[in-house]
Amino acid sequence: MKFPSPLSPIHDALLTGAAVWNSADSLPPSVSQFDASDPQKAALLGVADHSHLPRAGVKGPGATGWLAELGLSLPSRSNSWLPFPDGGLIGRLGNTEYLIEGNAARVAQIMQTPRAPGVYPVLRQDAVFALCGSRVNELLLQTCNVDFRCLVADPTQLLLTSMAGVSVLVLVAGNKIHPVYRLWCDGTYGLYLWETLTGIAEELGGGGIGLDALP
Amino acid sequence: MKIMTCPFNGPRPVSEFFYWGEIRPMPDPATCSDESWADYIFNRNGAPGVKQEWWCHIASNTWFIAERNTEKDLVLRTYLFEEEL
Amino acid sequence: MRLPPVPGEWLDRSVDVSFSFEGKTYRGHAGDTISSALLAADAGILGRSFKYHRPRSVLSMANHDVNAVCQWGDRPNVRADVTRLQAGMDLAAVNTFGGLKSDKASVLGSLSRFLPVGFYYKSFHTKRLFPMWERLFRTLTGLGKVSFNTPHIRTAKRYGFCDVLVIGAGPSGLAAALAAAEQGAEVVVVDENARAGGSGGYVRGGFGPQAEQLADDPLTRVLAHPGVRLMTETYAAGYYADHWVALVGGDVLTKMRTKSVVVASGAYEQPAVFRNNDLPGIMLASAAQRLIYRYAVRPMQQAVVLTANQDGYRAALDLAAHGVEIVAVLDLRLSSTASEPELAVKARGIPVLPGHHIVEALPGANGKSVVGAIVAGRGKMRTLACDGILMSIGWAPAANLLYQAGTRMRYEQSLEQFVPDTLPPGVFACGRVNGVHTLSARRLDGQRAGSAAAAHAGFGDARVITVPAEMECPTHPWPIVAHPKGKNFVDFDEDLQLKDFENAVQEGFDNIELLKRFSTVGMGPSQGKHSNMNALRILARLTGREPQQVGTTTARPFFHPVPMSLLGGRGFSPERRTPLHARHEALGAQWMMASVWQRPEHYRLTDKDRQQCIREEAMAVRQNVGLIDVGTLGKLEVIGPQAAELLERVYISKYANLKVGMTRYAVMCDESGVVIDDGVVGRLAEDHFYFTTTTSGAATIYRELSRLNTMWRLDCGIVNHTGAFAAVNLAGPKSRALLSRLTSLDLSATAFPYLALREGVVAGIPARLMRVGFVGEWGYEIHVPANQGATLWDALMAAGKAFALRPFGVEAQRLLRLEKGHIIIGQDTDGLTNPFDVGLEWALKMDKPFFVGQRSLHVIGRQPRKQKLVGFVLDAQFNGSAPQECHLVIDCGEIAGRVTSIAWSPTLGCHIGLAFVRPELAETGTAIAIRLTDRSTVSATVARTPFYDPDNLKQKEPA
Amino acid sequence: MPWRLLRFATTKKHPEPRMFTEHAELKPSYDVVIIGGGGHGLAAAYYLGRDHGITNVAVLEKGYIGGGNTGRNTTIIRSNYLTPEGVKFYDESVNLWQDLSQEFDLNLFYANRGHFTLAHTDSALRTMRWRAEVNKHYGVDSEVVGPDFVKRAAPMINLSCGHAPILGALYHAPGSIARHDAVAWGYGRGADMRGAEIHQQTEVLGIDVRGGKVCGVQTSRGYIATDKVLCAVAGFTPRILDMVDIKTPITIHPLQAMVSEPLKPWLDPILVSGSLHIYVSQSARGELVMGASLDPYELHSTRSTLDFVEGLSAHMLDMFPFLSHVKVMRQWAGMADMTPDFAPIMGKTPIEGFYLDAGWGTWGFKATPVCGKTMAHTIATDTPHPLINGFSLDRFRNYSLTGEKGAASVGH
Repeated sequence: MKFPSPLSPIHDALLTGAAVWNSADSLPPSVSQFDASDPQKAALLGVADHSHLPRAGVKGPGATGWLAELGLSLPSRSNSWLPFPDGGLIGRLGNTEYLIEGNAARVAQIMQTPRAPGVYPVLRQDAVFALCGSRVNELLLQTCNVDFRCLVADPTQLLLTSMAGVSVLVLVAGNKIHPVYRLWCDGTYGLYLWETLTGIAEELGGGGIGLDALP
Repeated sequence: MKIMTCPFNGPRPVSEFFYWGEIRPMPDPATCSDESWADYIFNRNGAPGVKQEWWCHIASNTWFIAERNTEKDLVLRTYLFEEEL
Repeated sequence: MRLPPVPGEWLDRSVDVSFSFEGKTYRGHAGDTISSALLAADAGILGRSFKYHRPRSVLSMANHDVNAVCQWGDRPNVRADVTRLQAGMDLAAVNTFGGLKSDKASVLGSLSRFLPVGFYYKSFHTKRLFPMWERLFRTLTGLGKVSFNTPHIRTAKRYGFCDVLVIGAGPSGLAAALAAAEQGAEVVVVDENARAGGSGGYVRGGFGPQAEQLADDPLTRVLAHPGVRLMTETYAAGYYADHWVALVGGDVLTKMRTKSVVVASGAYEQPAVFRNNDLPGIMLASAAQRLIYRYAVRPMQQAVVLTANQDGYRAALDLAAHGVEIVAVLDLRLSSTASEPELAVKARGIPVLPGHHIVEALPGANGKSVVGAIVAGRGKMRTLACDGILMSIGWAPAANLLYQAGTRMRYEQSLEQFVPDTLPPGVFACGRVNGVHTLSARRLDGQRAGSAAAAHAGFGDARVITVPAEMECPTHPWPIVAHPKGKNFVDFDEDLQLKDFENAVQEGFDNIELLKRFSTVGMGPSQGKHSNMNALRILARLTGREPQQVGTTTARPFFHPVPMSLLGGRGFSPERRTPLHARHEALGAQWMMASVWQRPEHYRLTDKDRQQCIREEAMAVRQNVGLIDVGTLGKLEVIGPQAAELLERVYISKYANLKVGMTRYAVMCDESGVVIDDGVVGRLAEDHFYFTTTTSGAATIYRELSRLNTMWRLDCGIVNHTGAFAAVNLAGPKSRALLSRLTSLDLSATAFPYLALREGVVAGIPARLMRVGFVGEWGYEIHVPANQGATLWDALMAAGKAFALRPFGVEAQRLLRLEKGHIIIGQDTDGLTNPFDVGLEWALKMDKPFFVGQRSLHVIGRQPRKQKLVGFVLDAQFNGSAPQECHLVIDCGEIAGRVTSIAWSPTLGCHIGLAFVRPELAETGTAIAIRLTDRSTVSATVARTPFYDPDNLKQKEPA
Repeated sequence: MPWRLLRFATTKKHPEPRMFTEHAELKPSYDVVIIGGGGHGLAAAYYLGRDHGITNVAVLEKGYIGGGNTGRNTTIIRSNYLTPEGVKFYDESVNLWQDLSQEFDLNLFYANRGHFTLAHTDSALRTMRWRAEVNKHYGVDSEVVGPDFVKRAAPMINLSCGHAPILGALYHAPGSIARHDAVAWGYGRGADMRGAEIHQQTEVLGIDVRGGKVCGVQTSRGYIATDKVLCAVAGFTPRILDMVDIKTPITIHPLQAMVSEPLKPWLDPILVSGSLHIYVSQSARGELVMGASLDPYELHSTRSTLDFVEGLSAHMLDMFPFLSHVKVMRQWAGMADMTPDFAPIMGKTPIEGFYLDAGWGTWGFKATPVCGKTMAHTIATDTPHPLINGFSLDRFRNYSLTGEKGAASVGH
């Protein structure tokens, strides 16, 4: 199969032969099904690649005002996030940095709008993973020294922390019964983190899954 | 593991942080003597006590100041550099 | 001998477990430990002591029977007293010579008079003979054996979180857990035993479970409470800062973060010291009780019980209730409080001898078990026949974790025990470790501690609970009997006898820490659990001080030893990969580590060796065109009105005057003037710079610039794009022709001159392009968003076929830049190199108002130079073995410098290199001598750099 | 069997006298007061008596002798340093070590094992060649060897070491280990026999300096007049120097170590890996004695951390996978007095009569004999011994650092 540009940072790990691919214009292809056992894995512990979503970043003391002028509603607290009605999200990293993800048109608008004083565009080329399943907490406990129950208690929070030795941004989506953790890391650490997380997931009865299997 | 409190990210294990060292005010390079400049460059306030130190929360690249007792390893307070100005 | 079923026993009698020990096959039951199964089978001795190889058996059944240690296949030092029996175990005692039964090294026991404490310091040290003696010692030393075939076991370490952690699930710990949970705290209780309950399960005083336990069983209530998690077979191995406790259970290390800790770890029963107190059959009373109630093993037939508290009477009742004849109970005290168990013992007609002690235990004919005891009291000596002796003379608190947490302990005279005096915030103690021994009081103490711990964690208020004082002293202050013939052991790990302590103190080791180091008391695998308290009492008496004055040694982690596989866990090794990683792999990259990255060192070709591959890659760049992945470089941006100001302050050159669309080499120094990093700064707009750092510097430079800007508060921001951009360097005379096929950018020398920076589209991808000359050819560094890096690479490789494009690795790049005379920070510089040393004066703009390192360079600039980096060449005819990097330059027999880089240049046809030399040798044309590993010297000539294209013609349009 | 042992068996009473005389009181004055009863301080007292006839000496120790870094290090002795100053200095130390057991009539278990510093990167290999060449220039036995040589000396090693394959090593044949506590006792007894007084449990509270000269020392047991004071307190150096207002670049970082349960001997050489942050040897008791790098932040305490044992165990298993079942018995820490150039600070100070022996970071134990000898010379003659010229406090004022740091990723 020939893949058009661009590609997920962990593209090489997804080339399994069994994967069913999704391809949209100008987005990295994504895996809708990893293999036939996706539902079983997802129930226990699934790791899916979400890197294909369009994404933009901006930081600096002028970022808040600049984004507001673009008509976006912003998270009011530092280290919190808001979903967009169309499924995308905006996260406030620390106090003056934002990550916008999901809607291609919105992302393109942000990337094409000229920056203003105190506004510093950030090219986001993250590896993005979604974790789900009944044993997801065990995976988190094996890789991260932060109690993620605080996220379930307050799902508007964003956590910037370290997982298996890599800096990550984490939030919890989904619901209390089926939480889905989403995490972002530098794309160049993506393969390492994917291999580490799916390796542990496999020990726990799960593994890599396609996006269709996410709850 | 020691807990360090990042002003933005809250209490976290100290392994999430990078330690730089004590804040040392730089003498004016234009007016100070060679000797006091060398003192600034090399010498340290080595005795234990409460010190103001630079720390960085790595995942968020947040630099802040920790007031820490270097004998008991007690963090008395942490704050952003700007807050001290 | 195995007893009929005992209520509450831990055995599953329906499951037989077959195993072998010392070559003989045995059967036990599921639930047995190795020791209990062997005792049930009357297997005889379980191990040999470390120094004298004396026969030993059960002492504690509580994880410090350090002489009952087995080799189990490839597992060394398996503790028989607590290791669960498993089917098919093939066990042998450790450190025997010719087997456990007839250990040849037991001859050392008869030589013990020659081997007093510290004997090895006093002899064997003739310089000539020591190596021989050392070899002998090395055959005798050590316990178990490692097997080199053991695999690397990676375990699933995990973090844990709770509000209150209770360590110990005995009566006080369970009460604490319940009290804390009832206040709403999330509680975790750990206990190292297979089942919870602690001494509540095996100290019964001859009856079934005590009435009050049955009426209100705390264990049942704990198990039923949703707020409590019970972890059995899990021990707290160490306490670390901020309530971080290492829990070891099964094959997992749990790193538990808790808001408060209740230490309910109990106490170690302590041995009495008398001659032959180590004979098999002599054990702590609690060991015998554990054997009976947990494992249904009758430890002996006829027992003498030596006691100094009501626990001993209780043990006597427990034994008597299970068919053991109690020959006598010897009470070290002249009078006692006539406790309930004591009265019960007397009521059974068991002889009680107050004011009596054991002078000596008598070994049987084979020396491998006890057959009697010589006892003394009230002026009389007599011999009692027995096949077992129970010691119940007192307790030492299991306070290791309390010490690690920073608790100050105090010697409580009325208890003859150290108890917590000042506990750190959030740390609580209850039960025996807190000096509370009576069962009902321990429960109250647990409730008190549990309630207070929950309150500390933010759940409810601490209840006021008064714990009644102990009615009797549970511990005897001097359970020690001297004997002229010795063999009265204080430390069973190290075979230390009473006289060893006397001798050590006589030699001046009269401080508890010095005594420990000289005698090695407490340094063996049990870490002093049974020996430290007696050692302290002996030292106190010998030096005429109180135990409080003597003090204790420092208790360090671990409480019990922890396997390395549990500590190591999976071993996370984060690694970064550029988006081109798979491309390199497919092309046969030979990888090399470059900080957290793997980079292609060269690309392997099947029919060529490494050196050939590297030279061909280099020649491809010189003659045609090459492509290298430089995505590992740090890639930063600084944006804002004061962006130029930031760069002015952190680099030694000027950037305020850099034109938009141009780049400039950039060197960074630290405050002391040492060169620490370099890169290229490009100006994208008046207020916008894009710049690179070295591969290894990327993360640290970004972090330090962020700190400086936090401090300087300039009106600009720094963005780290290291991972966001893929980057390649396309270099060689044909690079422009190649690139022109993929871009509509005007690549003419006037439109895109040397050192210019352009933004454009390459192969349909938005890109930043820089005309750099690191390798000395016309070339372009092309940076594109990381997710299109592979596409760019593929496009360049495809278009490059027509130009004989070759990918090249780090080694070829090193060679090419050396021909061009460019330095590599970290290879051609070291931790003390300043810009003057390496000829960077041209970049150094001392007339700027300020930059990091400037003030120091002012001072250094006035000093005489100590060294200078120069180029050198070897004679073109040279065909011997060439110098290597870091071979020394020798002048008049003295070190005059060193080679930092050297390679054979295929372009120049000779060896070229860079070297530090003393300034007087730096003149071009000077002959220098380089000494090789074999002490021969090679002559070289100082030469001008660049070696290749000195006039930089390659960057100019051919005329 | 050595005859010496017969004596133990043939006398009724233990035939060994006190190693250190007990002194009920401090004298009102001494010719030299040494602060710190570790190996360095006791060695200085010993050589002051042996080489210079100065015996009116008091060694003041806050705790017990050898209780600081002398008793906390991993006992490695070597001289394969990078700078000429370092090589000559440590080489003299190794020479002195050879004869100490006989000189003291006390077995220090000085065992020559050979020392490998493993290289996992080409840059580490380069630095090793640099060290080897400088070593050989000064007659110190060092050479760069390949992985096959390492494999022959330690056949059980996993050359691929997880992610960091061994590319070669610096082999230093004279590398040795010794029984650390006994070194303090040997020097202590030797000094005691020559008349020096060792005062344990005696804390220095102040130093009396008048007109730029030392006059006396205030202790927890009273005042002592003296015009010569040696400060040899390693991790406590900044506290003592604070009393006399001398500033140095020294910062204190904990250095941790751990030990396994005793095992039958299987590891002869001493192995060090900079990339994996390991150094390991097997002691005479059969225990693996293991250390790693300094703790990352300043701390004046000897607390232990869990991350240390976790990280070191993981790396140990990368090198020796078969140690999976081997148990770690105990961990501990010392306070390392670090300098920016990884070389010590020795010699005279701006205060007349106040001498400094500090900046020992992670390399102090191996230097014990030569430190004692050169500091004794420096004190006796009020002139720095030639071997310590490169280590003066002045070098930081003059930007003339010694550059030992270039070689030391793990400095042990």
